[in-house]
Amino acid sequence: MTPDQIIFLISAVLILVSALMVVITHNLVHAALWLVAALFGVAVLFAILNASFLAVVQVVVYIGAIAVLFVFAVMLTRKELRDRGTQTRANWWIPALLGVLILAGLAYLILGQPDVSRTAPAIPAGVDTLRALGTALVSPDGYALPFEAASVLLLAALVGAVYVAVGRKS
Amino acid sequence: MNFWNDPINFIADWLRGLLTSRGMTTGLSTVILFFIGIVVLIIFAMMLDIFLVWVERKVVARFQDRLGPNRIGPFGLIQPFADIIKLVIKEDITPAGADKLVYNMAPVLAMASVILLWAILPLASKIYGVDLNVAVLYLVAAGALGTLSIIMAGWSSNNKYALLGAFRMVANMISYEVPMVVTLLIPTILANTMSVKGITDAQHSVWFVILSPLGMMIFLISAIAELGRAPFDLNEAESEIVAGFHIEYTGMKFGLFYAGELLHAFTFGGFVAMLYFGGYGVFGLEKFLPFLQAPLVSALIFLAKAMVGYWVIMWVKYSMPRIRIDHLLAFNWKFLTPLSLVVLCVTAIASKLLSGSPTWLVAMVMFLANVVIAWLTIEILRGVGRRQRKVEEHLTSPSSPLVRHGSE
Amino acid sequence: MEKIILWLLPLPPLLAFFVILVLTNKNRALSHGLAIGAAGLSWLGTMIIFVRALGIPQFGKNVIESGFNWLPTGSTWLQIGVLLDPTSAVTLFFVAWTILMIFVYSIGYHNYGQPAGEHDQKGLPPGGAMVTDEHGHAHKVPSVEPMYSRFFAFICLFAFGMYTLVVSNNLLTLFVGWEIMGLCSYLLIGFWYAKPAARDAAVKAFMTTRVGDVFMLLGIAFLYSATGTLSFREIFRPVVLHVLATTVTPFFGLSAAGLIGLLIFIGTVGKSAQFPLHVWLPDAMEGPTPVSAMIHAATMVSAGVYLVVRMFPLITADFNGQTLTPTMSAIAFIGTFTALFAATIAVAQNDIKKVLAYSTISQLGFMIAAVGVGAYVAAVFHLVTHAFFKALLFLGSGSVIHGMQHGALHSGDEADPQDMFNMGGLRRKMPLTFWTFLIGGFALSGFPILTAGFWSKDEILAEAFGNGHWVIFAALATAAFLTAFYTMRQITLTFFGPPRSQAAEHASETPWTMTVPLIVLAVFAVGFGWLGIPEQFPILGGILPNWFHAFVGGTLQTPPTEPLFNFIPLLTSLGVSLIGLFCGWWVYRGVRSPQTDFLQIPLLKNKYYIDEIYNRLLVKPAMWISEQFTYLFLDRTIIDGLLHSVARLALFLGGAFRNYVDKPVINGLIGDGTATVVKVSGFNLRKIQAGRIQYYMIVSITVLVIIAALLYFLHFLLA
Amino acid sequence: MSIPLSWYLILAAALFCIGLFGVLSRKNAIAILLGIELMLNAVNINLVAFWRYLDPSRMAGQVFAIIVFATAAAEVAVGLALIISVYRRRSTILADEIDLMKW
Repeated sequence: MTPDQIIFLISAVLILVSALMVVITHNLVHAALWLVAALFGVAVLFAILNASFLAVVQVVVYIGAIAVLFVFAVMLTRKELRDRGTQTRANWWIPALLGVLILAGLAYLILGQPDVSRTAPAIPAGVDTLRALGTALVSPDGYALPFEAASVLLLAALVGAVYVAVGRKS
Repeated sequence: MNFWNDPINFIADWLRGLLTSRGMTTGLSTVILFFIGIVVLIIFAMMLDIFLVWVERKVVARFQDRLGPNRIGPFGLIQPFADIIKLVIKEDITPAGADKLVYNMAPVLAMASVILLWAILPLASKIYGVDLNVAVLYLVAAGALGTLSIIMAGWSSNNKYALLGAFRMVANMISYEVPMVVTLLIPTILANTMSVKGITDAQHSVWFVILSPLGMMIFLISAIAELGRAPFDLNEAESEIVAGFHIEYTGMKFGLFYAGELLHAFTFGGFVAMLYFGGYGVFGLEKFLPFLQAPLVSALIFLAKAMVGYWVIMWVKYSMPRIRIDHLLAFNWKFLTPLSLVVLCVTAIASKLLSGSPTWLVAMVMFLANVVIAWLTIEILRGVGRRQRKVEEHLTSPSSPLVRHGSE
Repeated sequence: MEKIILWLLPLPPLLAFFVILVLTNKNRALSHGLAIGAAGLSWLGTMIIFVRALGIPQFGKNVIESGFNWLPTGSTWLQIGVLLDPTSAVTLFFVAWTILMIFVYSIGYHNYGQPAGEHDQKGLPPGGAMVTDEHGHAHKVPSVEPMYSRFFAFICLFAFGMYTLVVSNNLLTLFVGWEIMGLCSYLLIGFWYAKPAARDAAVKAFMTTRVGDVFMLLGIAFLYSATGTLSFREIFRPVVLHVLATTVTPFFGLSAAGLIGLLIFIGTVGKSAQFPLHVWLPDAMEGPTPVSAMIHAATMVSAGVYLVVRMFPLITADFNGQTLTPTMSAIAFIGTFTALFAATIAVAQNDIKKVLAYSTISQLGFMIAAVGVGAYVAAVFHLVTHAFFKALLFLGSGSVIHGMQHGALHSGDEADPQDMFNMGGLRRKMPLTFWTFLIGGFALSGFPILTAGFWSKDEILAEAFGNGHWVIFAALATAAFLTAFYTMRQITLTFFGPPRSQAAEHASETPWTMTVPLIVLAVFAVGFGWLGIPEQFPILGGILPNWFHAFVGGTLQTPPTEPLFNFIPLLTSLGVSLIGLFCGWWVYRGVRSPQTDFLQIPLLKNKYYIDEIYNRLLVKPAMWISEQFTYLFLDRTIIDGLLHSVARLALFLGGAFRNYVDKPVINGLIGDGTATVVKVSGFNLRKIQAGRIQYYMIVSITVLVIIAALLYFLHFLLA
Repeated sequence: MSIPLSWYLILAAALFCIGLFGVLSRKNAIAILLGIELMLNAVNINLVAFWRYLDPSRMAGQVFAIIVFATAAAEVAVGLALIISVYRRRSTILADEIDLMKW
């Protein structure tokens, strides 16, 4: 057990437990807060994976923006916060079974791949991944078009969300 | 390497030697050293915080023509400790309807979001927590945690004032995050890096406040809004919602919020100093006076600059009235955000076009560009104001149908 | 740095176009401020880059070029980019100056600051407004153009097209700019669209230039298929040129280079109004005068010449230096013929702008002829000087017309303000306009030594003479004589003698926004020629170095040598211009009305009846075919007849089907039967349609899992 | 980096299945969105892990992760707007009660 692995396992447990709490807790606000915890764990994983930019963006975007949005939405639809008994559907065992089946299938497939327990190669010396990422995002030979498309998507979503949520003024 | 030139590594090496000589593995000792470093940093920040309580109380007193704490200790310096004792021995209340876990976690998270910032604050060229290559974004990320803590506090208190305060605060913080991020990008562009040390070092010859005075002002304003201090302190507007999101908190939990706010303000003073006022540098004087490069001296310089920033924030807080919530949001979305985007665009284009030019030329052109933007902004504002006044005059003039109708 | 500026040059006018169109349409001051600001930005960029280019040693070899892959075409890319070499640099120089000046001029021309006319409406020229001064007298004064902002939007778009064309490093974006300018030309000629003449002229210009453009596109397509690239510097590599020159095509025995050159040249014929596609340019004078100056004198029609100049290496690819290739002969012939032909028409025109229009056609013919005889530098030189002095002349004529209109409004005179026989004596009324017009006119006539026109025209004549093309030389000399003649005729009729109408009596000088551009352009009309004085010219040669020749000549792979100095062309050009000017003044000093003008020959007056011939030969037959043949015979008789019989047949068959197939089989069995089946099954299956999203998802994911599992096992079982 | 790639993949698969379970089993529409977020994060873990383990010099994985961030933000904004709109009209956000599309 190296320190890396210890940190990974700790965050993996954090992620999985929080994720489970997200899907089974009765209180929606708690679910949203558990989601924050799970996403924070994912940010830690990104940091372990040397993707520092993604780690920080994960915190800014997911925790800072999306989670806040969730909490807001939960609060705006406040009537639903009263606990009406279970928040899970009656036939919850079918999804559970499906989940377990898919997990088993995926695990079987993953572990059956050759060289799946490889370890990460060293990042080539002199490569500044942050700079490389920035260049890749804006250079025409890289991903400038998807990047721009994503920005257009965000704008469209922004306008659409405002339009849908504001509603008609009588 | 000696203590004078590199105190942190000097102590660290000594401790590492101490630990490994007792048969500990290098890995474990490194982990332990990191923990010690973190604890020391936090303790330093908290001690500073206690001092800040005194500073804040003293300064507010002077602004209000009072003396401030002056009974306990010289100049009242021991007063904060008395405050702490008072807070600690108060009854610790958790309201009956509150969501206990969330309620108790919120103040901790609030404090943590501030302490997290200290990890990237470069006190001197050799005294800093980490030199992240995404430090500028990290600053925003820590702010996001602060937002979260306020939501948690407001929601879990099960109090409508707390919830209202939280809503206001979150609207405020999310809105002002936009100009703040934009103005954070200005030093990033100018220094070509997001690392705080890189940004500090890039200001050796000329501080970024010269290159982008508007950027500095916008950053300062949005930082004050981000802190939720006057004139943006709607979250705790006592005349409307009593105390806002921390209405139900007592004792040390309240103390954490309070201390967190003070330390946050000081930290942002530090960030203003670091991003726009050359950090621990002194006009490039350190080239001629080597003793200024000594880490402890430059740390003092940095803290002094941060204190100046903190003082400006206090100055604003104690001399401005609170503004209305719709004005607050309109000010951000209709004025600050467009202006910051314009400044960013101009800075980006100018720095690209002028890359390779001598420093004095860059500084002059950038400064003039900022002056021109400021002038244009003032002109536009004047035009808008004139139009609004005309509309108002029309509405209130005796010939207006509204007025006539009202008088009948 | 230079590359970035070069990329950015066309953008300000485009942005201004959109902003004016979308946002500031209502605000005149903001609109023209934006337009001029944009033109000024582009001008500034041009000047910066021009000065920087001057500082580059051996600029013809070390050009500024930048490009990127734009459109994937199979395995290769279509590249677009920008290029600045000496030729485009000098072109850019005059384009920037003339565009900026004409933008400024347009403010005054469209009566900015004047009240709106009571009866003005969109699509018609402003008709004047009544104002009452402080004494209570009512005056009629010029009124502001109703579509003021739209005009500036259009010329901004035009400027974008022109800049794009000049900075392009390939035929593709050049063609884009070319067509944008064609569109703008159409829009601006028909700017006063409620005037039938303007509307018809716009359509005519658009259709006529389209003829040329089609051939040009063919040429570009051929070039692309032959070389796989459209970038100039790719095409002009000696290897590529050699291949093109040695490829034989099935058309008239031309080489590929010759054929492509000819096809592209036809585009020039359309754009630069060369015979036989010249007919649109005189009619285009229906547009506002700044448009005539900018589009139809200085920039767009010059773009045609610019194109052949650009393609010069291709056109001369199989030129051995002595005998002209068929393509070059065709170009030289068309140019020379047009120069002479248009000059003869110009002497009999009475409309001040029509004279200038034919003069433009004639001068463009000079340049084309120069390219045709291989005189690269002379063509570029005349292109630049002509742009300056012809823009000056057009703006001057606009100023004259404007002054006349002012006088007409003031005095209530209904006389045509563009007819030169209604003018006279304007020398005293509009001194600034007179002097600048005189400078422009002398430059056009090639007044010796002083003016730019002399040096450039002399160079063309010298090249034609030096290379031994006697006929061309003689024809061009005659054309030059006619040029001087009709120019002086115009000046005499317009400015000298007594006023011949009330309007001319009350004409007044135009505002500073119109006169300042005149002065600036006059400076260039005189001064620019001194940059290209031949080295061997007696006395003057060598005082100033022949900078222009060295600079522009460097564009070519092998810089051309100056022609040997000879006194015959020099004396010829001296003689024709001085004698022509003198004759023009002598003959017309006493002419007062068209009746006493002996040159009002119907043949010339009616432009050799070319419009009528085209009408008879092309328009009428086309109308006849569409009416008689296509509509009455083909459409009504054959196609409709067929359709009707098919319809009758279908009706019969339909009835049969209905009674014997449809009713019993389809309705009874299939129709009702299907419905019953659907109804029964739907009734039983509707329970699946729960309307609950998660239910659907569970079902689909279950199926997905099953299919995945099946596929996986089948894959392994079968493999 | 001594962590085997398979650990990440298994973790991501587990996170994905938990999210899927949430999407399929929760009544509340907002809770369903929470589940979707978990699934998207599982995808991101995979993308970044593959980037790091296969070829760190090509940035495709990180770029995709960023696009997923943007998409997730857009999806949440629109999704929540829809939920609020639905809540305003029908005053419910239980997915089972939003069933106008049934027979």
